Amino acid sequence: MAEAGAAGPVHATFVAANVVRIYGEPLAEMPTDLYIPPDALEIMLEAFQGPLDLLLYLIRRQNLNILDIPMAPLTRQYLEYVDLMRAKNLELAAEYLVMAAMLIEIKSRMLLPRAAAVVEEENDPRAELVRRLLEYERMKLAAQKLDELPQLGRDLLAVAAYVDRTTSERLPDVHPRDLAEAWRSLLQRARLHAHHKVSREELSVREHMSRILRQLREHRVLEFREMFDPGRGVAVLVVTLLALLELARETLIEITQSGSFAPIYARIAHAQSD
Amino acid sequence: MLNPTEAKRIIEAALLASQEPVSLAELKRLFEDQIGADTLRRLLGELRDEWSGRAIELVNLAGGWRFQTKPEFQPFLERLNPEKPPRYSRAVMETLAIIAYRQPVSRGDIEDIRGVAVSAQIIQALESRGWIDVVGHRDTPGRPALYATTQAFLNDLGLVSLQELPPLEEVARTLELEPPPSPAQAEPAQPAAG
Amino acid sequence: MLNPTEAKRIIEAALLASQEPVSLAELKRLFEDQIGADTLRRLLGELRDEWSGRAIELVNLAGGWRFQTKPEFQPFLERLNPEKPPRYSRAVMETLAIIAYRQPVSRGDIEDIRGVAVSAQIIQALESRGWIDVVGHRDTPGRPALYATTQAFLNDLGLVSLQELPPLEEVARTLELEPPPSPAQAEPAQPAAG
Repeated sequence: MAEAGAAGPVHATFVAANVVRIYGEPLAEMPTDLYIPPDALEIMLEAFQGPLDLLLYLIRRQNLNILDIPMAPLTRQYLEYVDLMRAKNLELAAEYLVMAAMLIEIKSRMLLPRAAAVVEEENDPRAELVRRLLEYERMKLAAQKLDELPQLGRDLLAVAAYVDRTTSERLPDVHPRDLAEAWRSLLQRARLHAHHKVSREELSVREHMSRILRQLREHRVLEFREMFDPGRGVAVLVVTLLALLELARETLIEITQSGSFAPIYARIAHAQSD
Repeated sequence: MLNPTEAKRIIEAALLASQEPVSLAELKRLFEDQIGADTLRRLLGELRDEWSGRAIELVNLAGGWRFQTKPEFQPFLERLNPEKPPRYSRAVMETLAIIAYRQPVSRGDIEDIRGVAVSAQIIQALESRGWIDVVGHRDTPGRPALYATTQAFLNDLGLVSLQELPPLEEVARTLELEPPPSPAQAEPAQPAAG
Repeated sequence: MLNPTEAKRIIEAALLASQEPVSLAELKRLFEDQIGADTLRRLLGELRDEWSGRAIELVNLAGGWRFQTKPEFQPFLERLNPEKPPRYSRAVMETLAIIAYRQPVSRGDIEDIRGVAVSAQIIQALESRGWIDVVGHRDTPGRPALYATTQAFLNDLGLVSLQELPPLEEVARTLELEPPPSPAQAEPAQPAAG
C-alpha cells in the first residue's frame, strides 16, 4: 500500500529528536516490525502522541488498509504493549487504557453473529475508530506540512531598516485659535482688565514695534526716514509712527535730533553701552 | 506630483522600514491617497521583480506586503544570531493544525481528534506567539472557548489566506482506496480473531 | 566560495534584517571568517554606492553598519505611523500668547500677566523652536530682554501678519469684562502693560 511508505518517514522525522537507544546503541529508525525491545519502549512511547498515534503506527507498519482493520491481531498487539508498559511500571496514560477497552469492545462485537440485513456500513463497529484514525492522521500530516512551511523567525527574517527619527522630532502644532484660547484662559484666571484687551489695530502697532527693534538691533542707528516705507500705504506709515512713539514712550528706543530740521535718528536705548 | 520611480523608492523605504506587513490601504496613505490601488499594485509588482535576484524578497501576505529574507540564506544569517528560535513540538504543531483546519474549535474538540489531553501550555504557547486567539464561546455547559488562527499566523507562515494552507484532500484520497468491508467479509477476514 | 556579488547580497540581507548596527566582526562571522576585513569594507563601500539613489542609505556608525531611512523621506513615512502630535503645556501656550499679543515683552511682563514665574525652559522651548527672539532690552535695572514673535512663528501658524491672529474683542465680550470696542477706539488708546 502506498500510504504505508508515506507514513514511514513521518515517524522517522519526528522520532529523530529523541534518539531511541537499544542496549546503548542509537536506533536510527523506528522498528520495522511490531517487536519493540523493552529498553526502547519507554522512549518510543514518548515519541507517540497518544493511543491513536500508536494505533496508526501499528496499522501502518502492518501495511493494513485502515478501512479494513483486522481487529483481532491489532487488539492483541495493543494489549501486549499495555502489558509491557505495566511490567515496566510506566506511567500509563488513561487514554491508552480507554483505547484498549475500545478495541476489545469492537473485537467482541465483531465476533457476535449478526443478521446480514441489519449490517450496514455505519453499523460496522470499526467505523467510529476508522473515522477517528483518519481524522487524526489527516491532522498529523497537516501538522507536518505546516511545520515545513517557511516560518518567520525560524527560516526567514523580516527586514527592519532603521527609521531615523532624530532629525524630525515631532514638534507640537499650534493653531492661531490655540493662542486665543490661551489668552482666554489667562483672562478668566486673572480677571484682567482693560489694558489687556488687544485689538487688531494695537496688534499691528505691536508687530511694528518688534520689527523696528529688530531693524535697530541690526543697524544700531537709523534715520527716521529710513524706517518708513511709503510704498506700503498710508495706514502702514501711521502704524509705524505709532510704533516709534510707543517704543519711545516705553523708553525702548531713543529718538534724537541735533536741531530743527536736522535729521532725526532712532537708536536702541543705551545701545552704546552694549 | 511624484514620478513612478520616486514613488517606488518611497514604497520601498516604507516596506523596508516596517517589520510588519504593510497593507495597500496604508501604502495609499503614504501618498495621501494621491496614488490609486491599481498603480500601487503595479509598482509593487515592479518592485518585487527588481528585488528578485537578491537575498531579500518582497512577498504579499495576509496583512499586506513585506520584505523578508529568503529561507535559503538563513544558514548565513543564523551565524549572526546563534540562538535559534525553539522548534515547536509535535503536540504544539498538531494542535495548531487542528485549529487551522477545523477552526473554530474548543480544547475538547482538539482532544477528541488527538486522542490525548491538550495541556494549557500548548494553547498558551500558540496564544503568546499570536498565532491563535479566542473568537467566541460554544453555547454548551462550561461555555468552552473557541480558538481560531490569526492574521499573524498567516503572515508568519507566508500565507495570504487560510485557503493557501496545504490541502488535506490528498491525505483522504490515499486512505479511501478500498470499499468498506462487506458484511459477508466481516468475519472471515479475521482468521486470527480468537 | 562565494563570489563578491553573492557576498554582497548576504551582507545586504544581514544588515536589513538586523535592528542594531552590525559590526565588521559580526559580518566576518557571517562568512565564518572566510572573508577578510578589507574585502568586507570594500563590499560595504560598493553596497553604499549601490544604494545611494534610494530612500534608504547604508551608514557607518560607531557600532557598525546600518541601513536607515534618509531624513528627507521621513515626512512620507510618518504618514504611515502617525504619531500623536505632542502638545505644548498650558504654561508654554500662555507665554506664547502673551508674547504674540503684547510684544515686545520682558519675562517680567509675562510673569505679571500670568501671575506665576516663567521658567527658563519655557522661554528656551519657544526660542529653540525659532518662534520668539530677543528684539531689545528694556532700559530698566537688569536690562531685561524683550521678546517678540518671529517670521517663522507667522509662517508656522500660517499667518501673513500678527493682525491675522484671532481678535480678542470677542473674548473680552464673552467674559463681560468690558464693552465691545467702538470703531473710534481704533487707536491703541490703552497704556502698555507695564
